[in-house]
Amino acid sequence: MNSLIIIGLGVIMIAAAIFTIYQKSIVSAIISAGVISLLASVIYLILGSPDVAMTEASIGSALTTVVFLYALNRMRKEKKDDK
Amino acid sequence: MIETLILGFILLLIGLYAMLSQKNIIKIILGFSIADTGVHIIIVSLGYLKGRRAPILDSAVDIANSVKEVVDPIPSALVLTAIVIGLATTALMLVFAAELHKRKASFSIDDYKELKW
Amino acid sequence: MVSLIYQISAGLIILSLLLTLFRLFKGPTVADRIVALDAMTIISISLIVLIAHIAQRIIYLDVAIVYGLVSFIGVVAFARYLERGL
Amino acid sequence: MNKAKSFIIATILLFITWILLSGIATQEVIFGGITALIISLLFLTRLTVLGDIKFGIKPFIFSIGYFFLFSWELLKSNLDVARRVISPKLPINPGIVKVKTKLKSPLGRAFLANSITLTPGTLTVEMRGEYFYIHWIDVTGCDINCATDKIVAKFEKYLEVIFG
Amino acid sequence: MEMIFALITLIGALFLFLGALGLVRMPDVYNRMQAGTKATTLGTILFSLGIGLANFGSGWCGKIVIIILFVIATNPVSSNVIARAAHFSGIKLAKLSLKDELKEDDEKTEGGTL
Amino acid sequence: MINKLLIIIGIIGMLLILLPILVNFQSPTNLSALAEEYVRGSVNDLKSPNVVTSVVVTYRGLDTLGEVTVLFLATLGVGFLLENKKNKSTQRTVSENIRTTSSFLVSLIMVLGIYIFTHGHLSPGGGFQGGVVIASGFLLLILSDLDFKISHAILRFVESISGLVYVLIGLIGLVLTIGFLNPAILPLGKYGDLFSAGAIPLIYSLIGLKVGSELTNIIATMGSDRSSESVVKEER
Repeated sequence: MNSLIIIGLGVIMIAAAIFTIYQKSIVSAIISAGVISLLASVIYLILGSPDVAMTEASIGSALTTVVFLYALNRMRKEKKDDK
Repeated sequence: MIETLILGFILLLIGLYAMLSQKNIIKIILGFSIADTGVHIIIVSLGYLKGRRAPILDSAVDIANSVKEVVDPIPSALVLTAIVIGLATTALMLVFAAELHKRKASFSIDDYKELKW
Repeated sequence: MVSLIYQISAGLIILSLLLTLFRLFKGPTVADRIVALDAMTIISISLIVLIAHIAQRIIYLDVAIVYGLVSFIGVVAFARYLERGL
Repeated sequence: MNKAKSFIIATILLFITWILLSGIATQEVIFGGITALIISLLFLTRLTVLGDIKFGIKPFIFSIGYFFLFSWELLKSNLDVARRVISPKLPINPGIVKVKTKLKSPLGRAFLANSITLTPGTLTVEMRGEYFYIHWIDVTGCDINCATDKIVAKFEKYLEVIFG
Repeated sequence: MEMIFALITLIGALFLFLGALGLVRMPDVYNRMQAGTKATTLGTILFSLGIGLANFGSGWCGKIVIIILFVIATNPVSSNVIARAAHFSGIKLAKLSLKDELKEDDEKTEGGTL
Repeated sequence: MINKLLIIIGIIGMLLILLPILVNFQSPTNLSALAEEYVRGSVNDLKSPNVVTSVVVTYRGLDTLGEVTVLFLATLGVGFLLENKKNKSTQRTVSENIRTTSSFLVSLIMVLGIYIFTHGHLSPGGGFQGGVVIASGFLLLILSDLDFKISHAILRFVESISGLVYVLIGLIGLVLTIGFLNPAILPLGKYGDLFSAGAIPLIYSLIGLKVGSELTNIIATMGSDRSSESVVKEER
């Protein structure tokens, strides 16, 4: 059963990674990069290290994406000021 | 486990390819974070032992025989801190990107060729 | 028999993750993708609970709690970015 | 007064959460819980929110009734979603309608909005003063009063007694 | 007895699948949100409930209760926030929609948004 | 063209480096001698059920101190590089629903964070995870409340005090027992209790406070160009 879950999640993660590279819109790329780290935490859980899973869940899903969004937000505001 | 090892390698290669081929700075940083995740998966799956359980010895685990029951705790401990450091370095890189964007109002790495700023 | 039912549940969950991933790829607007991400986190919580049951460890449930609460904050941040309120 | 009441309710709720998280209630867990509460209660910024809850016999009975109504509506809404999703023709005619509410307390309004989101075919989009804007999957072409009757009234009856 | 709990879990997984299917089939973002929020909420509740009952006692129930309460509290809020942001950022309703009173009111009061 | 060729060569080179690990990989059947020592020591000498925690806090404690220092330097870099000009910006008001919900949810998140780093030796989690959860709580406050301001002075105070006490506990271990950061300076207690495993809960709580305040600092710095006075709220 575990290898079934791992193969399913692995396919999803690789697809999301390729989507991240070839997506034109940056926000969509950030969303699919968030999917990668969300599912990575489930894989850590199957591999028997819940500590790492908890770290990846809390950091990958919220803080990393938020840091990216804040940086994008700053750049967006500058663009608006120039106009 | 061999499946997760292959998954980690593929993620690492995809991240590396993104870092080398993309022109957009944000995309490069995203590629870095994907490669980071790949490396972490590789390290954790090298410490996995088949049929064993998480290294937290509560009532669900036979404590007297714990050496035969749990997976390797050392890779977990290494990856744990590496993830937090990864967040801090990502934030630092993004701040650099924001500062670069302030100079030339461009995301493309091709516009920054002067090697000084 | 019981374990077969759990395997079917795991298969259904993986299938629904694939469907939400399809919406995440196709979604014409950013809001569609955020909705897909939200659904994906909720579905993964169930997957974590199932893994905890298979491994018979209570401690895995802590991960599910943190996962749920923190991913909620991520979704809120995306929405605030979308409505220019960040 | 309101603030003190809210503080007491928050303390009790958070303490129950702590005990549920720890799993056991030994002496030192309780001691640690009190320390954690003192730190975390500093972050309750708008303390008056929880003070809207009323106590007494009638609100207690009504909250039990609300629980059963909510569970029933949740089940019904899922069957509704299942029916719509499975049927090959997608029988929907959606739209955003405006409804009116009498509730004043912030907690009651939040409960109302979330209950509306989880009931058959409706989704709260925006709350502005006494009007709620609701995305309805099955607009039947009636005006604001009949939409209010159909969507809001059943919950409002209970929430008005519980939260005021 | 274990059979019944496993069946509850299976029904939960079925609802999760229906929610994902609705996410794919519905025509615009608001309808997708409706299917996604409701079905995944009840699906997660039933799923966790089934597994919590299968391991009754021994500390599982407290944590399962906390998970269920968190899901009920946060899921509608997040979908409300996304719906508001989507409407504000100008995503139109699907073609077959009948009316949009929020947009009418916005145009009446302000004449264009931010 | 030459660019693409170089990229392909780089990828293939990486693949060639990695391939031997993959081909020669065989799943190990036993723990290494070091890991066995850690697992036994965690049960017998430290009385801490979570082996990962005892590796992070005690056996590799010096490394953890270094990691926290790196985090501190990154925070310093973020604060140093971002200049905050106070530009006037228009901002959307927060939805009423999330404002009401988050006012209670924030203290729930704080309780969860404190649970995670005080139970670091009993269940998964610990200082790093708890600190991140606490920073997420502050993030929710920032997102849901436009008037909320974080005092950077308090953050700096908490951060430096917890760092100082952390190093001090390590030095006390050097004086009283045999090693730096040895948790045996406090009584070890009964296996599986909340107050057991010597100084491990105390050290992990300090790490949690330090990491939490540092990450909150990063978030607050990156989001702080919505300046306090000049925000024009869009009332509608």
